Amino acid sequence: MPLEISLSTLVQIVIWGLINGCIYVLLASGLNLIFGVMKVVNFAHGEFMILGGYVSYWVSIYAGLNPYFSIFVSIGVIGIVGVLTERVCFRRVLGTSKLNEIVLSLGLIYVLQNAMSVLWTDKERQISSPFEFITVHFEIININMRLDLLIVIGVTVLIMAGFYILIKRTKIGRAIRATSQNRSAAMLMGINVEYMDMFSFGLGTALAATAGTLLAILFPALYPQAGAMPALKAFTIIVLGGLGSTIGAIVGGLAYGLAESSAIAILGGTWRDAIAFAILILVLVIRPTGLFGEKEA
Amino acid sequence: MKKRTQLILAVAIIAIIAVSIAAYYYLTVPPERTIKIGLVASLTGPGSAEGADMQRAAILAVEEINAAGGVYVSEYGRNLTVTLEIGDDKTKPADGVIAVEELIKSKNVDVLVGGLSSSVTLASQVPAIDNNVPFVITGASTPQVTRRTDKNTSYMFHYCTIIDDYSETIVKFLNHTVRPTLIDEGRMDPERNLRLAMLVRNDAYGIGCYDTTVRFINDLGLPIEIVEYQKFEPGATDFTTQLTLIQAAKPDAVYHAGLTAESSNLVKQGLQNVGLKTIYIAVEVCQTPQFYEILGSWGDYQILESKFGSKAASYSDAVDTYIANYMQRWKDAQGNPIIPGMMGADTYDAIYLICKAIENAGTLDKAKIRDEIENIEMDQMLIMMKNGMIWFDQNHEIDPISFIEQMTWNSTTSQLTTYIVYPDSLKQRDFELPPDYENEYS
Amino acid sequence: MLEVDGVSASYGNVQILWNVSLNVKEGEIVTILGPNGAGKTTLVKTILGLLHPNSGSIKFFDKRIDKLPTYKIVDIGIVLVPEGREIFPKMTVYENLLLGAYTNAAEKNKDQSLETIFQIFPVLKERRKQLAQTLSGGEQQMLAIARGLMSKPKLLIMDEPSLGLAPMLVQKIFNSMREINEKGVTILLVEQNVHRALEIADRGYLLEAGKMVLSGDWNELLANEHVKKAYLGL
Amino acid sequence: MKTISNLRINLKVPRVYLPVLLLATCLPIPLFGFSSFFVFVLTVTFFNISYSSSWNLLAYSGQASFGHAAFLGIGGYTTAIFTIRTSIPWLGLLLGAMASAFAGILVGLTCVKLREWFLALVTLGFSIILVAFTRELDWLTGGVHGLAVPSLLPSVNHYYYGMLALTVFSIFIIYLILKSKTGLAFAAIRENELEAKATGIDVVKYKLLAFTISAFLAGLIGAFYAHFMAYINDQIYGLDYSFLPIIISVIGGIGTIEGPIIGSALLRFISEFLRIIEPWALKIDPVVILIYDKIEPLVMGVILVAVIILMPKGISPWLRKYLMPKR
Repeated sequence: MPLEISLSTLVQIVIWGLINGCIYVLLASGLNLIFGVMKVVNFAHGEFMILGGYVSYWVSIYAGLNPYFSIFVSIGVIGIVGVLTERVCFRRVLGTSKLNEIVLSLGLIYVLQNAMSVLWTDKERQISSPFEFITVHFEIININMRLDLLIVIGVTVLIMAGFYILIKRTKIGRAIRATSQNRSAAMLMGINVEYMDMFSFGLGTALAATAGTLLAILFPALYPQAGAMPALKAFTIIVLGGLGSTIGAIVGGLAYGLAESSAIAILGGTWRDAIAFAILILVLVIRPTGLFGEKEA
Repeated sequence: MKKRTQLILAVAIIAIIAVSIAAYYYLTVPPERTIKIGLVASLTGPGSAEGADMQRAAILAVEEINAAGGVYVSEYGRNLTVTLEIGDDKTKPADGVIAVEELIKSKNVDVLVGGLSSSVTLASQVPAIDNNVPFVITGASTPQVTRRTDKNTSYMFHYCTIIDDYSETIVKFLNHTVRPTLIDEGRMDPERNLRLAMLVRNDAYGIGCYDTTVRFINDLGLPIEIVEYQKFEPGATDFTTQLTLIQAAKPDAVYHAGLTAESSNLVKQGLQNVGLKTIYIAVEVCQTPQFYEILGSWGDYQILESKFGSKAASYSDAVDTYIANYMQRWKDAQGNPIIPGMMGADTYDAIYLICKAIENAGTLDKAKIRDEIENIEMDQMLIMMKNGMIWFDQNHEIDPISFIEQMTWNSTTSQLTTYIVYPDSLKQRDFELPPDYENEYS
Repeated sequence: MLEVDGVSASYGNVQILWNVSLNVKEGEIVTILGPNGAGKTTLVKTILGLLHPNSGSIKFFDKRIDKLPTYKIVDIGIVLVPEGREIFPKMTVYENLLLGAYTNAAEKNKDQSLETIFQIFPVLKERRKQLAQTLSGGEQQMLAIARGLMSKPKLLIMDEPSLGLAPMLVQKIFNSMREINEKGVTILLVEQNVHRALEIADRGYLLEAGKMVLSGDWNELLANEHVKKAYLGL
Repeated sequence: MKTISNLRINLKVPRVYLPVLLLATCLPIPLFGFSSFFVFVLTVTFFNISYSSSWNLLAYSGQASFGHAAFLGIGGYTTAIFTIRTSIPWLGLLLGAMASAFAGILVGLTCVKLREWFLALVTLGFSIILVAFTRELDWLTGGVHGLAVPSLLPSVNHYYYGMLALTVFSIFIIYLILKSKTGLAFAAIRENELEAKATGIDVVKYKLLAFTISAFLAGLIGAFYAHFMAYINDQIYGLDYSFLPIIISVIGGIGTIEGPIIGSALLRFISEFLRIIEPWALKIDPVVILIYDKIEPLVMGVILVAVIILMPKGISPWLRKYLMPKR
C-alpha cells in the first residue's frame, strides 16, 4: 500500500508532519531553553502547553478575541505562571540532586493535570477559529488545505524568528546563552543568573503556551492529559537534536513531526508514540550522550 | 518538646482517621432494606460523555420507579424502594475492577447494570462473575461479555446492540440504499463494488467492528470491498494522516468506529482539514448530545447507525415520552435541557427490566433474580425489538432493531436534526448524497 | 580599597580558609602566592561572592560585600578573570567581550573600552568574529583578561593567568598586565609562578593550607628564607 | 548462615518491633469480619508497597526508572499467557519474574552509561514501546482485547495473604541486600559514581544487578497482581503504573525500607477518606462526581511537590527521628 501512494497524498502526509512538527518545534525550543540555562528537565512542560491552550480558549470565548491574538494573552499569563513555578518550586531544589528535580516535575504534572481536570473537566475542547470554513486550493498538486494550517505554520515561523532574534541579537539573549554555556563565568560577568533562570523558565513556558494554542486551533486536543506525551517526545527531540542547541530543536522538531506521520502511514497508528522512543533508545545505545550532545567533563 | 507535641498530634490524627476508616467498613450496615442497583459507568476518562448519559438515565428510571411506589417484593410482603449506587470505572480496567468490587462488597448491591467500554467491562465484570451478581451490561458492545469461555457467564446479560448488529445494519444499508443511489445518480460504474474505507478505534470495539464487517460482506456476498483500513489509538485527537491515506484509496463511503469525541472530530477533520468529502457512517455509540455539538454544521448529510433516535422525528411514543421526561429532569449549567443519548436509553430499559425481574422473583436472592432475568418477557420500551418483546436468547443477548439516521443541519436553529433513512419499515425520508460529495466513477 | 578581615570559608563540611586577612590599596598590583590547594581560588571566590564566608568580613571601599550576590559585587567594580579562562566557547570573541561589559555602567563606555582593549590585544580585533572555542590557549587567556577589562573594573583579580601557557605568552600577558595597571586599574594577582609575580607586584601575600603565613613588599618576600626554599628553589 | 546471625543480632534492636507489630496487625484482619472490600483495598495497598519497594531498590542504586510498569507488565503477561496455554498454576509467577528479570538486564545494559534524565526517558520509552508491541501481537497477547487471567486462589482473603506474603518477602529481600556489601556498593554508586569506580567497585556489574533484582521483584508482583485482577491489558504498561511507585517512594522516603510503606499508607488514607466523605460531598453538589476522582491524584501531587521542596528526603527520616531509637 505505501508503495502506490500518489504525489498529492505524499505531499499531504508531509504537510501533516510539518504541522505537527511546528508544535514540536515550539515545545522543544522552550524545553531546550530551560534545560540549557538551568540544566533541569521539566517533564511538566506539556502541562504548561495545555494550560496555555486553555487560557487562549477562555479568552477567545469570553473576550471574543481572535484566537491568534489571544496567543499574546496566553504568552503573558503562562509566562508569569512559569516564572512563579521557577521561583516557588524549581529554585529550591536546583542543584540538590537530579532525581529531586525530575521527581519535582513529575509532581507538577500531577498537580497541573488534575487541577485542570477539577476546574474544566476532562472534556476535549477545540478553539474555534474564525477561518474555520475557509480552504485554499493548490492547483499544482491538487490539494485543498484549510487556511488555518497555513496560518499556524506562519505564526510558528514568526514566533521562532522572534525567539531566535531575542536569543541571538539582544543583550538578554546573550546573557541567557552565557548562563547556559558557563554558569559561574556568567555570574562573574555581573549577570544575575537567578534572574536568567526565572526569565528562561517563563520564556520557555510561554513558548509552550503558543504551542498549546496552535494545537487547540488545529485539533480538539485541549484536555488536561493531552500534554504529557508531547512533552516527553519534545524531550527526546532535544536529546537527539543536541541538548542546548537552538537549531537542533528546530530541525529535530520538524524531522520528528515527519517521522511520526510517516510512522502512522507506514506502520499504523499504534506506533505513533513508540516511534520517538525507539529512535531515542537506538541513538542512546550507540551514543550515550545523544546524537549531537557533547561529552560532559 | 514542641516537635514532640506535633508528632503526638500527627499520630493521633492518623490514628483517628485509621480507626474511623476501619470502623466505617466494619460497622456500615444498611439501615433499611432497599433494592440496591449498582451502576458501573465511566464518569471520568475518554468515555465520560457516554457515562454521564448512563448516569442521568439511571437516576431518572430509579426516580420514576420510586415515584410509582417502588417494586413489590413478596418475600418482604411490601413495596421496596430502589436505591442507585454508582461506581466510576474511569474508563480503565483496573479502576473498573475496584469500582465493581466496591459496589458488590462495600455497597452490597443486588444487581449491576452498565459497563461502557468493552475492554474495561471485560475486566470489571470479573468480580460480578466471581460473586454471582447478576449484571445487565448496557454499554460494552463486544459479544465476549456474555460469550467468553474462560468464565461462567451465566449471571451476565447483554442488553445492548453488539458489534455484529452495527456492522450488519451498516453493510445492508450500504448495499440496499447507498449503492443504488450512487448508480442512479451516475456516480459509479454499476459493474464495480462499492468502495468502503474503515477507520476504527484500536480496541476491542473498533477492531470488532472491522472483523464483523468483513464477515458480513463475505457471508452475504455483497458487492462491497474494503479499500482501506486504518486504526487510531483510543483518545486520539489527530486523525489527519489516516484520513489522508483513506482519501488516497478513493472510497465511496467511510465507516468509522470511535467514541463520541473521536468520531465527531474525525468527521470534522476529514471534511475540514483533509478535504475528504464523502459519506461518513458513525455507529450508535456516538448517539450523544456531544456528537451533534462538536459536529455542528459539519454533520450535515452525515450518517449515524442507531437504535435510539434522540433527534429523529417521533417514531415511537415511548421514546418521545422518555426524551421529554429526560429533558425536563436534566438541564446543563446554563439551564438548557440536555438531550438523551443511546447508552442512557439502554440503561433506562435495563433498570426497568431488572425491577420487573425482581418483582417476578419475589425475593432479593441473586440466583432467583438471575433466573427471572433469563426468562424475562416484557414489552419493548425505548429500544425496539424485532418481535416487539424484551427477551434474552441463549447467549443472553437481545434482538434489537437498529436503523440508519441521516443528519441535516438546520441553519435557522443552528441545530442538527436526524431522519431515519433505513430500514424501509421505519423510514422517514430518503437518503440523500451530500451536495459536495466526491468519488470516482470507476 | 579591598579589605579582607579574618575570613574563614568552607565547601560543605570541609573548611578551606582559616582566618585569612589581606588588603589592597588603589593603584597597586598585589599578588597572592601559594602552592596548589592552598585555597587561593577559594579566597577569590569568596571575595566575588561565589562562596560566602563562615566568619570574618570583606569590605570594598569601606562597604561590606561579603553578603552580596556576585552580580552586585561585579556591579561595584570587582572583576575576576577566573582560573582556566572560563570563556563562553560557543560565542564569538566579540560577544564574549560584550558580555564583559554587561553591567550598566560598563555598557555605556563599551565602545571606548573596546578600542582600548584592541590596542592592548590587537589579535582579538582580528579574530572578533570567530567562535571563542576556536582560539588558541594564549588567545583565550587574552580574551578572558580583555573580557574582564571590558567592565571597567576598579579592581581586577586574576586567578593563575599564566597556567598552562608557553613562556613567551606568559611574558606577553604579564606585560599587558603592567599596561593595564598603568591605565589605573588595581590588580590582585593570584599566582603559583612566584618569580614572575613578584617581578611586577608591589606587595605579596603567601597563603599555605588555608592560612596567610607571610606578607610584605616584593623585595621582603624575595629575601625571605622560606620563600626562597619552597618557591624559588634557592 | 549469615542471614540467620544477622537476624539474631537485629532482634536485640528495638527497631525490629515496629515491623513485627505492623505485621501482627495485618495478619488477622480478614478473620475479623471486615467488609471484604476493605480486605480487597488492603490487598491493593500491599501491592503498592511491594511494587514501590522494587522501584525504590533501583533508586537506591541511583537509577530512577520512569517505566517500571514495563517489568510489572512483563511479569503479568508472561504468567497470563503461560497459565492460559498450559493450565499449570503457580509456575507462571516464577516465569513472569524471570522474564521480567531478563528484560531488566536488557534495559539495564542500555542504561548503565546514561545520565539521570536519559535513563528516565529510556525506561519510560521501553514501556511505551511495549504497549505498541502488546497491541500488535494479538495472537500472543490478545492485542487490544487483553487477556482474562485464570485465578490462582479461591477468594480475596487468600489473595490478601498471598499479597502480604509477597510484600514481606520483597521487603525482606531488599532489607538483606541493603544491609549487605551489595547495598553499600549501590549507595556508593548513587552518591558518586566516579568515586565508587575509583574505590574499585564494579559499577556496571552493580548497576545491572540492581536492575535485575528490581525487575525480578516487580515481575513477580506483577504476575501475582494479574492473577488477582483476573484480567490484563496494555494499560498495565501505562504512565499511571509507572509513576505510582515514584510518588509513593518519594513521599515516603526514597532509598529507605519503610518509605514505600509510609507512602502507600498515606495514599490509602487519602483515598479511603475521600471515598467515605464522597456521599456527603455529592449531597452538597452532585456535579462533583464528574471531578471527584481527580481530587485524590491532585492531593498526591501537591503532597509530592511539597515533600520535595520542604523535606527532600521524604517523610521517613522525619518519622525515624522520633519512632526509631538510634542504635
